[in-house]
Amino acid sequence: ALFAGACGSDDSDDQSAQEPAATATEDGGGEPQGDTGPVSEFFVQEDYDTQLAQRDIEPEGDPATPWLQMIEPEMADTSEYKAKNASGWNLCFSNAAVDNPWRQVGWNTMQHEVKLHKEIANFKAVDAEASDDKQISDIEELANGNCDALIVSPNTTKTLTPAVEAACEKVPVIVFDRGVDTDCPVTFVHPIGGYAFGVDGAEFLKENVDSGGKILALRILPGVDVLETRWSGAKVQFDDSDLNVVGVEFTDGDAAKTKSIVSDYLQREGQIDGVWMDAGATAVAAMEAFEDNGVDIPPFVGEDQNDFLTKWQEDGLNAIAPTYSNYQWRTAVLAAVKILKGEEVPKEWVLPQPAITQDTLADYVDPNMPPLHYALCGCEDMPGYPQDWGGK
Amino acid sequence: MAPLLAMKDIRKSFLGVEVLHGVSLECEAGEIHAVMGENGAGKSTLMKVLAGVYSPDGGTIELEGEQVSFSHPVQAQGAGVAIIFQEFNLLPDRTVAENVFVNREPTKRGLVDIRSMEQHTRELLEEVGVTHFGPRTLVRHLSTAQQQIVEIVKALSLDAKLLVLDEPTAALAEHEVEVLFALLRRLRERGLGMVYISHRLREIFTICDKITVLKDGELVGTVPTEGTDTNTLISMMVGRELDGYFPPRGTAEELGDVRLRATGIETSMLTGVDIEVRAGEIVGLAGLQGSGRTELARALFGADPISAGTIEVDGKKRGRGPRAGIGSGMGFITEDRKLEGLTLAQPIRDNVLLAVRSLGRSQRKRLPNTVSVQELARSVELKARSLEQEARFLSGGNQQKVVLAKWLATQPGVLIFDEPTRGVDVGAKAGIHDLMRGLARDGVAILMISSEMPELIGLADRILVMRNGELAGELPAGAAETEIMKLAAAEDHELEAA
Amino acid sequence: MSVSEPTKAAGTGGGDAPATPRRRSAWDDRKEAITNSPATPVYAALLGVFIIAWIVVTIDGGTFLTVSNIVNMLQRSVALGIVSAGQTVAILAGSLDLSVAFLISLSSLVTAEVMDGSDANIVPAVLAVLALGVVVGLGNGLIITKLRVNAFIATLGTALILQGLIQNRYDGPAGSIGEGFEQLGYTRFGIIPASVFLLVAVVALVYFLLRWTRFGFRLYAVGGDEEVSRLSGVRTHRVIIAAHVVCSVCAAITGLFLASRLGAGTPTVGTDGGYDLESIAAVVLGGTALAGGRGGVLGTIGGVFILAVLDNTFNQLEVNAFLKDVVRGVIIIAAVAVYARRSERRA
Amino acid sequence: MSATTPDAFETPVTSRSERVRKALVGTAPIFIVLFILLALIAIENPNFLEPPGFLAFLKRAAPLAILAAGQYFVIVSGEFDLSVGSIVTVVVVVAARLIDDDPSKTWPIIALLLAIGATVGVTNGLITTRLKVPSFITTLGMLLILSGAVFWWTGGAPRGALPDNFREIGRLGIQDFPVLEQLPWSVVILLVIGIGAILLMRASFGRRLMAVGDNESAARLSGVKVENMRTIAFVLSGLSAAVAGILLGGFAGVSAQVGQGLEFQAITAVVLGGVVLGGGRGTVLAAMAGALTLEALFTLLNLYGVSGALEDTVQGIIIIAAVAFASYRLRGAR
Ligand SMILES: Nc1ncnc2c1ncn2[C@@H]1O[C@H](COP(=O)(O)OP(=O)(O)OP(=O)(O)O)[C@@H](O)[C@H]1O
Ligand SMILES: Nc1ncnc2c1ncn2[C@@H]1O[C@H](COP(=O)(O)OP(=O)(O)OP(=O)(O)O)[C@@H](O)[C@H]1O
Ligand SMILES: [Mg+2]
Ligand SMILES: [Mg+2]
Repeated sequence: ALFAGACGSDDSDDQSAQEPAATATEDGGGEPQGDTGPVSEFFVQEDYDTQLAQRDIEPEGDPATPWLQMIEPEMADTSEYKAKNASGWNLCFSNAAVDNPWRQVGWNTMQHEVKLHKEIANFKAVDAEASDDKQISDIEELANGNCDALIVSPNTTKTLTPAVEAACEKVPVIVFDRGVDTDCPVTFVHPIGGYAFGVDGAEFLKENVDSGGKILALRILPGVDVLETRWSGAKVQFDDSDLNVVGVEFTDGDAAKTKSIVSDYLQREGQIDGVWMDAGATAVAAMEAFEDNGVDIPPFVGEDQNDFLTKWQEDGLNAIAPTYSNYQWRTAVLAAVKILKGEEVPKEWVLPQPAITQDTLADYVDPNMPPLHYALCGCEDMPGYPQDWGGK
Repeated sequence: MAPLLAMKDIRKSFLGVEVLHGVSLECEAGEIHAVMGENGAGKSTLMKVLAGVYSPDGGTIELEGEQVSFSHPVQAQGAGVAIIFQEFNLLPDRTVAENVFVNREPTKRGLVDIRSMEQHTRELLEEVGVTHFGPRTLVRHLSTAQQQIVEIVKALSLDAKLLVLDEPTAALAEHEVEVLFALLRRLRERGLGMVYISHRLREIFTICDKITVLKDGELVGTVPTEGTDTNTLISMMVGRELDGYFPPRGTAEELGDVRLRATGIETSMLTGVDIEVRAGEIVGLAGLQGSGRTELARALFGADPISAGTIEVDGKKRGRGPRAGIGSGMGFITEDRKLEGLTLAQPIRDNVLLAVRSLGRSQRKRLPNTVSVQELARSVELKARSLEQEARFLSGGNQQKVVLAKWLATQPGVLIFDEPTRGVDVGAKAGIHDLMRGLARDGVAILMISSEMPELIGLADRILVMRNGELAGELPAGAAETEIMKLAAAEDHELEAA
Repeated sequence: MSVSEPTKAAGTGGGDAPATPRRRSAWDDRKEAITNSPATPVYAALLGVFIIAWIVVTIDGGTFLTVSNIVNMLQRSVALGIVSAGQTVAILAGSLDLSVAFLISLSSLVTAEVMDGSDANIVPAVLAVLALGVVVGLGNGLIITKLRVNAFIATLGTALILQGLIQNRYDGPAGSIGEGFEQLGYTRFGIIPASVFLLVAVVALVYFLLRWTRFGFRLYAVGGDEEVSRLSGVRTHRVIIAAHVVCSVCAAITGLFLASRLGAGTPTVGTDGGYDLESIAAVVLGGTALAGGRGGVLGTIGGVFILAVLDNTFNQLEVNAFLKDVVRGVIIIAAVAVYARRSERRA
Repeated sequence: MSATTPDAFETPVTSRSERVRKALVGTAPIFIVLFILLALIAIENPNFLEPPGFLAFLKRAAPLAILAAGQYFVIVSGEFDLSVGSIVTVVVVVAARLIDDDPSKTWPIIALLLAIGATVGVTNGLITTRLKVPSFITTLGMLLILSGAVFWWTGGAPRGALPDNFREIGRLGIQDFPVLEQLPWSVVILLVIGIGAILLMRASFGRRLMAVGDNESAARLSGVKVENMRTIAFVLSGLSAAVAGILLGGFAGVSAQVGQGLEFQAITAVVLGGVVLGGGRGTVLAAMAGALTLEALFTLLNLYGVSGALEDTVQGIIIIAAVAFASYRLRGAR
């Protein structure tokens, strides 16, 4: 989207996200209230409940290899997909894009995982460059090609569904990260999910920010389900809290813009007592905005991106890093291998999704890894680590 | 019955300068009516008024007794008046057929009927005897002469009652002219009325029935071709003391050494031109439209590359390109100041300084530091509110003076003027003439292209005449207009005869 | 007589006429039409790219010249092909349209919302989208001609306005399309995807507009020289406005198609595809002069196919998506440089 | 004044003041708009009037203003530069990867970054002027090439990090500066570049560049090296993009989106300043004022809490209106 950014500072707020900012400023903050507008169209109560429950369930499997763990798996037989020959497999992968650090780390890990499996003769990956239409064509092309199994990381849940359904007819399909509106894939690999992510952060702020405290919520962009669920989850928490959400803004994941927005709020509100983010990519930029305005950094919700963790540790901040387990990129490959071997896999492979807290911070932060590395890559044991991940 | 066309004391002025002071013209059906006069006499303007390109400031136009007034050429076409403008009016990237029928594409069941369009065009082309390009030829691939034919065919396709041709033969060779004439005669048989503008006397006598002469926007008179001879005609056109005053010529001892010497200049439009201009003299360059004067000027100045020949300034061979030309002390006042002379949106100051500023350090060395923009402006008698005024707000004459000042700023040794007073009113003309002579006195060598006979005769120390890209001959100061005309318009076989 | 002999004053021209006088036949005309067509070099280039791609992919052990692969390339060309066809018209008029990407997104949303999952609403949906196209096109055209705003700025402005409206109303995929309409995006007649026929239909229509209607002839005239056209009585403003309407309608149709493909409308489908600059690139790659007046829709489609072949090849070779952009950039510049030299030679 | 400079022809104060007056008249409209917007912001947010508040605004606007200045040179010479956004991205990403948090590398790499900007400019210029490719296409292609190349190199997203001494340039400033408390470096750089650009445009170079954009053939016949002038304009644009990139990288750190769409914002800003696409008209001061106006507009809409979406709509309408107004004035003048 060469042109998408062409259009000035597009805080692409939708009305629902905007109202609070307005109302909140009118009644000058102060008394506790947390109305953040109508419930998002993406909110599904039962998913919300399951995810919150799953946070407390002990995942099956060896904690040493979290990418193989699974929560409440209902195993499905896959013998029908068992490959004729024990090796020489063609594994195919339709990737939405490699346009952010999280995906870059994951994609890197995935390629290393593939190398670990001699059975996979060749691994054909196609990048859709974040275009739904292109990914649909890619999936068609791959499904009609000679793939033994097809891994899909959909660009958009709703719009990729038809293409994936079509592909299911031809090859065993493994979906991970964002989902699709169909259960035709053999397995759908994903961490607990967005609600849990959002709630982890919101709960942290509820505990660490005094009642009536002003919360600024920063989101990347609207319309992506994994992100929408994070916000709508947090929203539920905020709504029945006495925190005062003074604004919900979209940053497009652009650091400069994030920084500008935070400064604007600091000027407008005088102070911000807590920041919730639906992704940690621009967390550091947001923190800097506080520093540059000569204000202490309040309780902060980030993600397991290394620069955030490092800053957290060095400056001794009060923060939390919910995660969206990056090692799911490994799991997708592993699932494919199991399927082609005819071993059974869970219909829905739910991975653990730990939130990094003050206590566990030390285990995850690693000054030798690059700032944009993700702590939950699950790649530490792989050959080529850390150099291949840009570490020292 | 009423004549086909009757224009009654038409007036028209541009930017305050009146160029038509009440001109009348009548043309019967089945007659070829010549309109003659020097450059700037107002011929084209009169025709543009007729065609609805300009609306007249006064006067009336009647077609077959009906009073008409056109605000757009298309209305004129509708009324049966077709005009072939002096400047070509074609779309280079379109085919011949598309150009002929632009905006009048024939349709069948709502669709453009290319077949009939091309068929019709082909017929017309054959009618005028064209065999070497067809309806689908791109106009950009045609020579000027061929484009001329397309223009005529376009006019024919309008099956007009009145056809106006403004210097149609300017760019045509003799045999092409014959074809054209045959065609015009045929049209006359058909009862078409035609207004025919040309500088070529012989053509007029071969084909025209009546002749109307204009001078400085005034009607001199209309005479039948029979019983009129060349001399009467020329005296009608020129027959007045040459613009009154011209500055006294240079004397022999004022002549310095040769400052500009060109030998064997060849370009796509020029063949073997030799030319010499001495310090202190003004050499006039005469010729008809399309004879190649401008090409010569551009070649000398370095604006166009030359395929053969050498150009020396002050004895030194000059490098290629305008910069080298300017560096060696040349200046070029172009034919069209709006397109090639001025940066219209910039202040006078920047226009005046443009050339100096583009000089390299070394080249600037020879400039004394005394001249200021004001002094330059004063020396050319520029009339402007301030030096910060944008050039586009100046009158034609003053714009020309700005261009002049630009070149004076570079302290040139050789100046080439292409139509120095085109579009300049009589008063300003004299000023510019004085200036040119003054420069010559200061030892500048001047080459002056002009289509205005009085100017050439009155100002030039000697006159070179060009024809078809060659030098046709040289005439002494004050040569008679008839001689110049003869040389310029003489057809090849006449020369062989002579 | 031989008018073709270049007279001195005439200088250039006449050069390409045969030396010995002879009557020209209709065949000369046809030959001339072919050599003059700016599309000719494009298809030469396409052929070249195709063959190279074929060789490279085959060496790499992939399959290139298979029906399914070719069909896939066609499939991929549909969306870009339709927008570019429209963009061609705008550019031929000496204008250009930067607002297509957002119009596509908006159209996809309107389609999906009006259709709202039932084929019963196909007709209203299609009508609504076409109407949208007409309105936006009129807007662009009027701003450019009546307000005399440079086309670049005018359409950039419209783009922003559209983007605002979209983001103000939608925060994600919206609406859904009927089963039947989804067929447009997915069914195949034999091996040919239905959408390819849509592309063919649109291109044919535009080609027809340009080649057989008065509008087409005047479009070329205006793009070639607005002043001369005006003097010849062409209503230049109308032509430019009409050109933008055609362009926008094509963009709207692209939105329709993409909706059928995505099963819903999305606010980003247009920009993700980068259809604004991509379409302009395809048009110039197709030999149409950015200045207007020269070129045609066939060339454009050639350009689109060139891009499609590249895409496909890169996919097959699993070339990194970013390297792909590099190559595209180089190819676009190189192609236009070649065309520029070519037209210089012939001028 | 020596004979070797054209200033030998410059004239006394009288018309200097006239020139100044004209410049003011020419740039008046944009400054009025800018002033109104700033006033509105101040009303919404009083501490905008205090030095820190206003400096923060300038600091944020600096990169765009610098881009606008660079873009101005290209536009006034009659061309386009769509590649600046991608240059910014390249600069930030390259800096992050090459410096990779090693302060000692900062200055050499900054030199390299400027070199990159200049090189891209030269390339744009040569392709446009020598190969006769319309600059719209040249720079569009360059945009694809640059953004593609840099992420091909880093594998999709930025790597590495920017050390503090690099960040400072865009982030910090001269501490405890009288009155202002802190004078951001970016504001200093903006001022320097701004003044430099204005002087350059008033000097011989600027006047010739104007002439090129106004009437190419007249300029050529007057001995101006048209091709070189345009190429230099592209170089200036490339350099300013590099500087903007350094500032943006410093301001907010590494980010893949950093340069996205900046080319259109820069062109918009220049046009808002009343500079005419096609060349030959408008002042660099107005162009930079256009950038500030754009930035002020964003800030204001943010303060009003106007939905960011409608923000774009407003922006679109304003741009069209501005240009319509400009071309109306042009016609009116005729
Ligand atoms: N074959 C041609 N192709 C393109 N332009 C031509 C051609 N022949 C003549 N011209 C242009 O037509 C105009 C008239 O030709 P030219 O300049 O040679 O006549 P001239 O002797 O200068 O008379 P005038 O100065 O009255 O035009 C010039 O501008 C010339 O450049
Ligand atoms: N558009 C215009 N603006 C200003 N002055 C003009 C314009 N057109 C013509 N003139 C002036 O009007 C006068 C008559 O011009 P016109 O072209 O009618 O002369 P002409 O008789 O056709 O000369 P030629 O024989 O060179 O064609 C000239 O002084 C010319 O400079
Ligand atoms: Mg005339
Ligand atoms: Mg001439």
